[in-house]
Amino acid sequence: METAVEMRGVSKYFPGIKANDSIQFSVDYGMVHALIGENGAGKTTLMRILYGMYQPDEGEILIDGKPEHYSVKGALQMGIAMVHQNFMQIPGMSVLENIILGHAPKKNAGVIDYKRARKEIMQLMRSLGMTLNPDTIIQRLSVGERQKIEILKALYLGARILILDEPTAVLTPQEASELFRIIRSLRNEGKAIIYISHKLNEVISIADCATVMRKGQVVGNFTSMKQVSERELAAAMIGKSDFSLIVGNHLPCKSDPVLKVTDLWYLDLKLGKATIQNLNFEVKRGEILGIGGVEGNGQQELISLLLGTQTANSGRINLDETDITNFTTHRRRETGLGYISADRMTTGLSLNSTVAENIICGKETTSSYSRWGFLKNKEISSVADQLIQQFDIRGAKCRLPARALSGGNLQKIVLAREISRGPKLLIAAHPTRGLDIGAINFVREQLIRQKESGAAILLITADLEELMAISDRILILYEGHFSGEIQDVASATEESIGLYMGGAGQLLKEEGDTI
Amino acid sequence: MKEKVLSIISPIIAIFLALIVVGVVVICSDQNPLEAYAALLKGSFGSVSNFMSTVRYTIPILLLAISFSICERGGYFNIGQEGQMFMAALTAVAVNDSLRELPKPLLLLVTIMAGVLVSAIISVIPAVLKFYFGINEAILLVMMNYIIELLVTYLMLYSRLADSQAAAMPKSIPLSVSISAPVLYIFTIFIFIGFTAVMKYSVLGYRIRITGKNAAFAKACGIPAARTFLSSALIGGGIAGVAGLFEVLGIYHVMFSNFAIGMGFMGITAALLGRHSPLGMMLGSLVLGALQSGSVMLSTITDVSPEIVQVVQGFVMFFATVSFLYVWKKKKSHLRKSGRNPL
Amino acid sequence: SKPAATNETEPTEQKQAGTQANNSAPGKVWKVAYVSAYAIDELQWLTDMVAGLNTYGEEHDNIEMKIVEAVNANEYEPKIRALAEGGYDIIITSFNGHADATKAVAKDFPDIYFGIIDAKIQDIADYPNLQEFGIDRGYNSFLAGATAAYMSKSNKVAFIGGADIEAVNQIIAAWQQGLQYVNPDIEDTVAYSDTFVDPTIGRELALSLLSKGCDVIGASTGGAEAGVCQAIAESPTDAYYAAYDVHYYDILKGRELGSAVSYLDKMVIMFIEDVTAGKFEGGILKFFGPEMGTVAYEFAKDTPVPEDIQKKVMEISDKILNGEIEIGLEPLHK
Amino acid sequence: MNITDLLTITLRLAAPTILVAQGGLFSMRIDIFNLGLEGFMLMGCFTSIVGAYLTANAYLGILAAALLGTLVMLVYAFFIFELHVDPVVCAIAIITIASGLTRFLLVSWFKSSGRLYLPEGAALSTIQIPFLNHLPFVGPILNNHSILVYFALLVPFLVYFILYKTNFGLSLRAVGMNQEAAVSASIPVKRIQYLSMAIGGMLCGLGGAQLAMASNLFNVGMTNGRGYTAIAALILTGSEPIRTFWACLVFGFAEALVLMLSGEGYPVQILSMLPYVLALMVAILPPVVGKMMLRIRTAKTTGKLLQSTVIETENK
Ligand SMILES: Nc1ncnc2c1ncn2[C@@H]1O[C@H](COP(=O)(O)OP(=O)(O)OP(=O)(O)O)[C@@H](O)[C@H]1O
Ligand SMILES: Nc1ncnc2c1ncn2[C@@H]1O[C@H](COP(=O)(O)OP(=O)(O)OP(=O)(O)O)[C@@H](O)[C@H]1O
Ligand SMILES: [Mg+2]
Ligand SMILES: [Mg+2]
Repeated sequence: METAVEMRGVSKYFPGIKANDSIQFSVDYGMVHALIGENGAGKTTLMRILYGMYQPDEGEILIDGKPEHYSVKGALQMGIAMVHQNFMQIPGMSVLENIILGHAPKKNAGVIDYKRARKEIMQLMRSLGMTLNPDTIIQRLSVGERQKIEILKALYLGARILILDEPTAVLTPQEASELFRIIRSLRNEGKAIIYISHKLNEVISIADCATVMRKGQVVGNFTSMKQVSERELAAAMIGKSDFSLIVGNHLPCKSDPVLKVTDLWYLDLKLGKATIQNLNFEVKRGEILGIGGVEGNGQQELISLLLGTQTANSGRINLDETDITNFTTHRRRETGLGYISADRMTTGLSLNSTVAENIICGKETTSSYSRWGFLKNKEISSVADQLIQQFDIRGAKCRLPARALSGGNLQKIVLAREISRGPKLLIAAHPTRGLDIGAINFVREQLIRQKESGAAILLITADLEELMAISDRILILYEGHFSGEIQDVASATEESIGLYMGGAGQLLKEEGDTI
Repeated sequence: MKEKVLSIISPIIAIFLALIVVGVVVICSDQNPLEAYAALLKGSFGSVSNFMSTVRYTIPILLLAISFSICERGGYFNIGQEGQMFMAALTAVAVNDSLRELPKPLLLLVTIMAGVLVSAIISVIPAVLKFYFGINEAILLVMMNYIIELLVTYLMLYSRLADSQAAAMPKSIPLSVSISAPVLYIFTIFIFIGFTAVMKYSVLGYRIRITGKNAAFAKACGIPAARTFLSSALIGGGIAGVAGLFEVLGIYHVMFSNFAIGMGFMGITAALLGRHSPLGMMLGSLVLGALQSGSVMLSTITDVSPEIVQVVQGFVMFFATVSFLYVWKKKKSHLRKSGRNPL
Repeated sequence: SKPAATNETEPTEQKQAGTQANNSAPGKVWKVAYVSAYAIDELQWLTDMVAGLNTYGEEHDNIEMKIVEAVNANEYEPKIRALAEGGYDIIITSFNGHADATKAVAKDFPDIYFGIIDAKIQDIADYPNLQEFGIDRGYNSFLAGATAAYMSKSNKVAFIGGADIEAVNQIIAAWQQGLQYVNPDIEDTVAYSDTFVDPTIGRELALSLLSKGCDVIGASTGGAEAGVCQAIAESPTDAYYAAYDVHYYDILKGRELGSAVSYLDKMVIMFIEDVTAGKFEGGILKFFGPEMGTVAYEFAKDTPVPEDIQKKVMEISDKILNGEIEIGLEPLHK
Repeated sequence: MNITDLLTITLRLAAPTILVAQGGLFSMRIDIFNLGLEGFMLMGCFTSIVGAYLTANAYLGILAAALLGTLVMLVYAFFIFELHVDPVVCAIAIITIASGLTRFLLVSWFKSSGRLYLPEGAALSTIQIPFLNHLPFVGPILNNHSILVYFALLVPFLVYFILYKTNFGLSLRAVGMNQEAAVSASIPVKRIQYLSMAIGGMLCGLGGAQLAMASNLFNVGMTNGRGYTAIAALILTGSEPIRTFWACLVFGFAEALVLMLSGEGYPVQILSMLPYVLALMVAILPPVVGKMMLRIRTAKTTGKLLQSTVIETENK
């Protein structure tokens, strides 16, 4: 097969670090080539070099066998396109505008030929089996749809070499498999696809070959994925041979409830329907209750109601004997609520504030951090330092802005803050999203340790594997109500949960309670 | 590396550019630019009394910078300071007039408190509208400034508070209480220290910072975001009011219908020059204060025409912006090394 | 002249006597400063006045003239004080905005002669080195009103004031009385432009007044006057302009009736000459009326006013001067 | 009061503000809060008159204003983009300089303090469009204006077209909304920024020219706050060209109304509040009323909605 890209001895230095260290990397047309490695291994950097955003400090790049020097513009002209880790989109613009941005078809005098653009895009969408109104504003789309727009953007430019940087990190399984379908069809068209992901099962199922990076170097190559197991990939990544993801003990729990939700209703007036319908459930002391389901079935609303940022239309919420239904967020948290936010970049952390500021947030009035309305800066620093150590938050210093940390370490700050409060109930929303396997294990370990020390944990996630790995009991949310409950997690299958997630719960039950 | 050289060279170029442009302008008017520069310097720092005059100009600017900065950090773009100053002063005049019988110290206290209260309220109304209804506060504040200015002119002409002797310049009846200069200085220092302490070391300052940077995060963490946001607007407005009261009670002992006009800009400029760091803001206010007292000298002891004074002021402001930025950048680049640079 | 002040003045007078001995020495150069309360170029009369003062300074070797603007409240006192400290012998300030600052500086510098234009200082007697100049705003405005009333065919006239302030309202008062004196049935409108710098407003205001049928418009509104003049000059029907302080021959081309002028430079020069001649009188308000030659009503050089009407206006002038007509200070309406 | 007169005055008063607001829009849209419109406008006033005065040709004066506006705005852009000066502080400095420099140059170039009149030959003439005379009502309002007024009526639509129909406009909006995304779409960000600022500068210059040419003179401070009005219109409408246009017309209308009423004995200061009170109303009422309505609707529909959904779920 023809070689699309060859990177020879490419190095890139950043202040204090060699992000890429004489990398050899080549990709063929008609292949999905996975690039894997821990957080901070240098994958994104390498791809940014390939995309022309960074210039390599050493080495050369051959595109279609010819050495090239180029910027982003040059890369796009040569047919290299990149879908970034965080979307490079303009939320206020329409799908169409986002796609043609920078490369609009023009009539005379720079006037955009919208008709042609629309036709081309519709055609492209059809060929990929997508149905989307090109005039929808990006803001209104779901994350999965936005991801597809990114790919459309790349294809619209006629990309032959497509870089996907963690495209599934924020996708639901359904959305992910939709994406895979598209990726496969692109590969079959003969495009070269570079695929970065931390989800090893995905890598095995989609990729044809893989390159492994660690600490800026290439440490391994898999030329075929046929016989490779997740365990092997993980081992190559972290350089240890005995590695696996942590799994919980799934013990059914008989203790008294910490969280008790009764008859909870929430109406979304804009949608004109109830997004939470008559929810009743309990989370017990020492239990991880997993709430699964396709995203957008009421998870976000449920979190808001529990956290108190929105008010329920009816129903009660009790936290450890206290009725917190009418409490403010502040009081709920004082009563013993902890929250690991689904969106660590906006609601989980303040990226422009320092690490210490992030760690004490919400606890600033407690006597250990302040007196007479003034902060005890020394104590705060020492507590923060201690937590940084305890949670192994790499690269963090008290007075450093949180922005400087990588995603995995940012999540550790969130954990440190929430766990150090000693919450009675910990709501963990998508706690391992976008993390590498090392970090995932760390988070899981912390959650299990919390549960063992007697906290109740409400795990809300769209990741089936995770849900089944650490939950002791599972509820599936479907259109605002529970479509199924799984008591015995150890013997549940992905298929059965998948059916519940599709709203087929009743059907299953009638067939005679197979679970 | 190239970036770095550029960032050092560009402000120097800008300074020279400013000096040359001002020089050319001054030469065009048949004056000696060196003489003009000397006068500016002498007028601001040349003698004790000139320095005191610099201090006198610095005080309101510093207070306004503090006011702007508190609001800005809380996420409230307070460009309504002129209106707040006017309302504080107006209230002071009104209260002073209607409670004239009170013993002087008590009257002074009541006057100040009433003024501060009203300016704080004036500032918090747009904040409420912003927080609960998502209305852009800048537009509200600008419009309120205009309305208040007109209202003040009207009252300084036709109300009980108008000076019946006024012929050309609408102004109020004289105030019966006043603040002496030393008290004024001490209070300003007090406010400055208080501001530094609150912003750096207090729980409130912490909450204001967090809410201003990321209100959604603050809410999710249980910080009472509404209360924090509104208190930053309230405090900022109150301090703007103090600036107005100091001018009226401490300097003029009467309220002119235009006394606050243009001062809001000065405060904002000082805050931006100092990048919201207390010391930086102090320096920024001092530069602007010096520029004002320097220009008094410029227009009285040199032959530079009044038209030129304004030009020089404008260009020096340019010059100050760039050079300050340079200092700030140098300080910041230490931090940047460890920070993430988006692209 | 004020017996109450004599007690206080005595010690100062002695000092003054001392300085005056020096002053009257031949070759003594007097440093004179005029402090303007408004931006000089915003108001044409002020520009003219300053030009007059500068010419005076150039023509007299013993006078060194300095013009300073102190427009904002926060520069009133600092600038006046800086001048006093800078060795000026005579400092003239202007209007009530400067009043407090001038009093404060005058108190601290008893050797310097201070003058202030029209500032309504109540306790002037306490300041023996300060003289206030009062301006007569009634005489010439009354005549302007009378002329307008004679010339109006539609019986509708209007006046545009720069701001609703006393200084302007006194002018309006006299204008209205002049109108009434000639034609009690005349309909007069008062409008304020609320700006002294915006000719666009002046122009549009005048256009709307013209379209309401006014055919004579008077205006005292600084830079906005030029806009008023243009509206009148362009008017397809006959319309006239009653000017204040300035003539607009170029724009109006025969549509200016005349101008009610105040020669403030003459007033200041008189004061300076009094001081240099050792005839300074402090602690008093000195009133400058038509008899002093500082206010006048001048017909335009290309005035459309017929001879007989001009004569009638001059008769009215005589009546005012000999006290037959008294002019009130309050506008009849606004 | 004569409605035709009122609307004619509205149009004339609004025209310069419209141009300046559309000019400012080009800064706002690339995320530069341009507080300095007042200064740019004043320079436009000055340059147009000086240009026309020196060349005895109004059109050359207008051209000069457009060029200078462009040039100064580019300098401003250079300070912001290259020297990283704060746009607000820089704008305040520009306003100060504009006001001082125009005063100063009048004296040193023309020995004339405060104002400069155009000689008759250099004045900008108004245009008679005969066919408009036949239109009832709108005819007299639209007829007999200077070319710049017609231009001002056209510009918002032109700007709309540029912004939403051309590639440049698309790039410009992208740069303003998300620079990182623009870079990654290989948009030449710097070029777009400078080009956009230049167009804005040109329009501000033209706005100034219209203001000064309408009165055939330059007068110190003659912009009299119109630059700030333009900013208010921009903020009020989220810098949307057509809506900004309407906002400027509304401001112009309020100002015209004040003028028409000011001969009727109302206190000026109170009357002059009208435009600002109006703007406040426009800014405050819709969101507040909207939210109130939502509240009321919520209260009304909650019960119904709950009921219907309960039945629905039970049916399942
Ligand atoms: N803009 C930058 N400036 C300085 N150093 C950087 C920059 N970007 C990346 N680095 C350094 O390069 C290293 C590699 O980062 P990179 O983003 O390529 O990791 P990665 O493999 O993509 O991680 P992940 O899988 O989490 O996305 C990091 O450890 C970091 O120290
Ligand atoms: N500009 C920078 N200067 C110095 N270090 C940086 C810079 N940018 C990133 N880093 C460091 O690089 C590391 C990885 O950064 P990167 O942006 O690649 O995160 P990431 O790999 O995407 O993390 P995750 O996969 O967990 O989201 C972090 O530890 C961070 O401290
Ligand atoms: Mg990465
Ligand atoms: Mg990452």
